[in-house]
Formats: sequence, structure tokens, C-alpha cells
Amino acid sequence: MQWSSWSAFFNMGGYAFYVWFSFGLTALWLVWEVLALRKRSAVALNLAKLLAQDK
Amino acid sequence: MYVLGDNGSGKSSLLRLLCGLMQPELGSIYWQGEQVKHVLEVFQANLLYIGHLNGLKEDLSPIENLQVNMRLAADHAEKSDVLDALEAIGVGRCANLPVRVLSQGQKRRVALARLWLTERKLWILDEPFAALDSASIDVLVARINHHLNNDGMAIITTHQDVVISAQSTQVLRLDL
Amino acid sequence: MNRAWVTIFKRDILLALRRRSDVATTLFFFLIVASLFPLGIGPEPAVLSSIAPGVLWVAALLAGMLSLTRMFASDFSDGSLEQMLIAPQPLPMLVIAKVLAHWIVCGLPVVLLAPMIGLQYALPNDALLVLVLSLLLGTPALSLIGAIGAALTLGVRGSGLLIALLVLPLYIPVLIFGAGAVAASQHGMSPEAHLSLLAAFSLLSLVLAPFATAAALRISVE
Amino acid sequence: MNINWFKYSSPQTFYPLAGRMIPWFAWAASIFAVIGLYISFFIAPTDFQQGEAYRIIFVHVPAAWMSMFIYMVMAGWAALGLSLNARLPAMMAQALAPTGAIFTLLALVTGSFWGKPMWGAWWVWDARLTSELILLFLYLGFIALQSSIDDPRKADKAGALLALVGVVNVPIIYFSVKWWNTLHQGSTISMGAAPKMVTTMLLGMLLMALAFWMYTIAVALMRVRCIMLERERASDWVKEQALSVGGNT
Repeated sequence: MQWSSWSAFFNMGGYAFYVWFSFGLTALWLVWEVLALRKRSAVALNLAKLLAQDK
Repeated sequence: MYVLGDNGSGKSSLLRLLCGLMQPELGSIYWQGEQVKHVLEVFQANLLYIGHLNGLKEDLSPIENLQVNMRLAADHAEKSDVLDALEAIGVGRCANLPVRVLSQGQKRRVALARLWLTERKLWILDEPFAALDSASIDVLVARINHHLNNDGMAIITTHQDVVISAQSTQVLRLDL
Repeated sequence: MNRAWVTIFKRDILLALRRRSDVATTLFFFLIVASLFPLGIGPEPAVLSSIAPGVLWVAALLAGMLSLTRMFASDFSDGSLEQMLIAPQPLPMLVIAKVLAHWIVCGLPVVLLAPMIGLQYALPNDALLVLVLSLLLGTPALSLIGAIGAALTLGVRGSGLLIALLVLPLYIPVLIFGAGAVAASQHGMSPEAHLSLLAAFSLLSLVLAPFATAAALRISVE
Repeated sequence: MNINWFKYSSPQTFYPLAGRMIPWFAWAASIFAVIGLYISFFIAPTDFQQGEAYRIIFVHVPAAWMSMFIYMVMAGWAALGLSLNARLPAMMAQALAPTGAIFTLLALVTGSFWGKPMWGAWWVWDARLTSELILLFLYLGFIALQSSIDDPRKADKAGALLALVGVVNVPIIYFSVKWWNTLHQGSTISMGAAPKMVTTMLLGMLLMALAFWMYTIAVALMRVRCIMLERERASDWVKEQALSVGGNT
């Protein structure tokens, strides 16, 4: 184990901002992509449903 | 052969498919028993296509335009032949003016003058009668009849009633 | 069957001669972009001559790019392009004819004007020579690669901006080798390596780009 | 090329197939990510030169790898689509592009967050970062071209051709940028000066790359399903699909 305590872990040897920002941004972006795609799929299905019910 | 149909029914697309300008998603097109895409050069050497765009450069004269188009199609034509063709369809007067100054109907006739210069077997004409006056239509019909009576083929789209009197005329009606 | 491409080449030159303003616009654009930099940076000859290779090459790049949209647009809208596609001729040859005509009309004048602007940037004589040489070797590649972009964006809305986005990244090697050649000669090094890489790049685009352009034209006309 | 391939390549059959595949890849991505993150943060030792900041490479390097890899795969699909005149490969290429662009952007941003504490500058014109930037331009060009052509079939083909042109150019661009970089050695900063690799570090990066890879497949399948629904809105199978899903309208 590399860390003496949790606070040392979060501090990242003084580089906390850079490290956590990089990882956080990556996670955020990937999660956002998945959510956006789910929404897009739901919208497309809804539209198709409306079209189907029209006839 | 006539292709009839309303606007947007796919007449032009059908012609473009036949020329090889578009690729069909399903099915194939045959020329003399061979798939067109395999004998493209032979097919194109037998084909004359005039779409609803005239293929004329505004800054060139009808003579220059036709000569370029003929050479591009690997046909040969003397300047006097070109002039005769323009005379035949009644735009001889405009032969040396830039196409820019011609009217819509005159431009159409310049493009159609190629029909007098060619010995191609298959003509594919998209709305050839549009924008023409009745006298020009008569001249054009006579030319097409002549072509058909000499073993030629023509595929023509139109939404006008024009009678072509060859025996083997077929009508294809596109309905959506 | 090489008469057809000669015909197209002659026709395009003739058309350009009847519309001279198009040529003038490209040239004027090159001139004005190159003249803006000293106004933004200051008239210090040492500074100007150090940025000259990059600035002149970027200006040539942009001028060439602006004229690209015209390469096929009028043929596309008046139907000449359809006739070229169904002609029993190898389309890549016709593309080469058109690109060559375009280069003579839009590229060559820039090459010839460049040394005069180089003088304004206090470039020494041998650097001027290398500048002309590098432009001469590099601008054909710009026209050839640009033709792909021009063909892909035919009939697309906002094609002027789109073409910049598509083509400029592909221009980067030309810019690096071209500007690098001039810079090398400024620093007393031999520009030979740069120039031969530039020539190699142009040759490669001459071999590959016409086929890609032909394919792109078929897609766009469909 | 046999009949079976054609069967699976029709949207109608591929749509549910993709739907069944997505969870598997999503789970694989999460598992690799958990192990990879554990190794990156708890097993990999501190770098004696760069301290803890080097841990950024566990996202930066895999993202950069993926950005290039996705472009290659995209071009592969594009070539397949062009040569077979088929729809599914073209849709796959289109589905991969945004994810590739996101990884490129991530590689750029994390690269600059790694560079700042190490060299005191947010951006250095280093060969790799510059190439990555150009790769981003290539992705954006592809996306812009596809989205500005209305006819989907034409958009597919134009995009595919552009991807192929791009993939031929990528090595040339990379080489020329490298050449440019070595000539202008004024700023002798190289992003390539990665810490001396310990096996655990390499393992961490590989696992993260695997996680990204699985994620990419899952997301690309999701996106390709969306594209199918949007394109074939009027077809019967989409209507059936829409009616069977239920939910609010």
C-alpha cells in the first residue's frame, strides 16, 4: 500500500488538483456520454412510437 | 420508352441509376446481357444522357460548349456540323453568343442539339420537352422518331403528352 | 483517350480568362493577409524576416484554400460534372486536368507574387529563391489535396467553412516542409532535405489524390 | 462473405443483437476500470522524479492510445462500408467518431494537466500533443462533414472516404510534426519523458486501456442503435420496437 492515510491519498503528494481533475473530468465525460446516448435513444423510440400510433 | 410519373416519384433518380450516376441499393442494371458496372466503358460509349441540367458553361458560346461536350464524350464533330445541329433545332442565330445571354428554352435547345451530332444507340433524356415551344417539340419528336426507326433506343421522362409514333413504344408509370 | 483531358484543361483555362476577377481575388487575398502581419507585429526587419517563412506559407495556404470551392462548384451546378462522370474517360485524368488548370490559375500567380512580398519581409536573396522553389514544389500538393475536400463538400451547406476544417489539417506536412525549407536557408543550412520531402509529398498526392477526388465526385453527384 | 454475415448486418437483426451485447461490454469495462484504478492508485509506486502527479498517465496514455486506435478502426469500418456498399459498417464508423473525439480531447486536457505541474506550462508544442491536436481536427472534420450532408447514404460514403484519406495522412502528419519538433529544439521539453516504467505501471495503463476499449465498444453499440432508430424511423421493425418498449410518450 502506497498511502499512510486517506488524507495523504487525497492530497496526492501536493498534486491533488491536477490528478483529481484529470480523473474526475474523464469520469464525468464518459458518464455524460452514456447518459446522453440513453436520452437520444429514448427520444428516438418515442418519436417512432408516435409515428406508429399515428397510423 | 416513356417514363411517366408525378414530381418526386423518382423519374430522374431512375434515369441517373440507369446512367451509372447512382448506385442501386438493391438489384443490378444490365446492358446487352452484361451487368453495367462490369462493362461500364462500353455502356458509356453507347450512351447519351441529357439530364435536367443542361451541362453548358455560361461563359462559353453554344459552339464551344458543344465541342467540349462532344470531345468529352469521345465523339468527333466539325464546327460546321455543330452549326448545322444548332440550325436544325432553331438556335443557329445564337451560335456565337455566350450561353449566359440565352433564354431558358434556347439553352435547353443548345443542349439538345447534341442529338443531331451523335450516333449513340441509347438516349436517356430527362424532361427534354420542358421549356420548349411547340415548334421545337415537333422538331425534337421528329428527331427522336428518326432515331428509333434506325434501331435506336430512347428512355424519356416527361409529364407532357407528346406522341412518339414508333411501334415499340413502352410506357412505364411510376406511382408512389 | 488523352484528348478529353486536354479539352477540359483548355476549357477551364479559357473560362478563367473570361472571368479574370476570380484570379485577382485570390491574389489580392494573399497580398492583404501577408500585409496584415507587419501591421500587427511591428516593422522590425529582424522580427519580420524570422516570421516570414511561416507567414508567407500560411497566407499561400489560405489563399489556395479560398479558391478551392470554385474548383468543381460551377461544373456541379450546371450539369457539366454529370457529363464528365458518364463520359467514357478515366475520371482521375479529368480530375488532374481540372486541378492543373486550377493550380495555374490560382496557385502559380501566388508563387510568382511571393518573392515581392518576401522583399517586404526583408528576406535575403537566397531565402527568396528557396521560398519560390518551395512554393513551386508545394502548392501543387495543396491543389491536389484540396480537390478532395472540394469534391466532398459539393452541394453541402456551408461548404466554404467545412472545406477549411477538412483540408487544413491535411495541409500541415506541406506547411512544415515548405516553411521549414525557407527557415533552413535563412539559418545557413541546406534546404535540400525539406525540398525533397516536399517534392515527395507532392508526387504522392499526385498519385493518390486524383483517385480519391474521383471517388468523392461520384459520391457527391449521386 | 456469406449469407449469415448479411443477415446480421441488417439493422433489423443487428439492433437487438447489439442490445444484448452492450451489458457484457459495459460490465467488462467496469471490471477492468476497477482493477486498473486500484493498481494505478494503490499498487503502482510513487515516481521518484515526478511524485504523485505522474498518476495522470493512467488516464492520459490510455486515452491517447484509444484516440488513435479508434481512428484506425473507424477507417477500417469506412473501407468496409465503401467496398461492400453496405450500411452497417458506415453506421459503425459514424458511431465511433464522437467517442474517438472525446478520447482525443481527454488526452489533450489530461496531457496539459500533467504538463503544468511538471514543466510549468499548460501547453507545450511537443510532437505528441501537437499530433493529438491535429487528430482532433480530423475527427471534427469527419463529424462536421457527416452532419452537414442531409442524405444519410451520401453522408456515409463521403465520411468514409474522408476517414480513409485521413488515415493515409495520419502517419505523414505525425512524421512531419516530429521532424518539425526536432528542428525547433529551442524548448527541449518532451512529453515523452515518461517516468521509468515499472511493470505495475505498465499493467495499470494496459488495464485502463482495456477498460476504455470495452467502454468504447459499448458506447459505439449504443450509438449505432440510436442511429438505426433515427434513420429507419418509418420502417416496421422500428415501430414494433418502439411499441414493445412501452414507457411514457
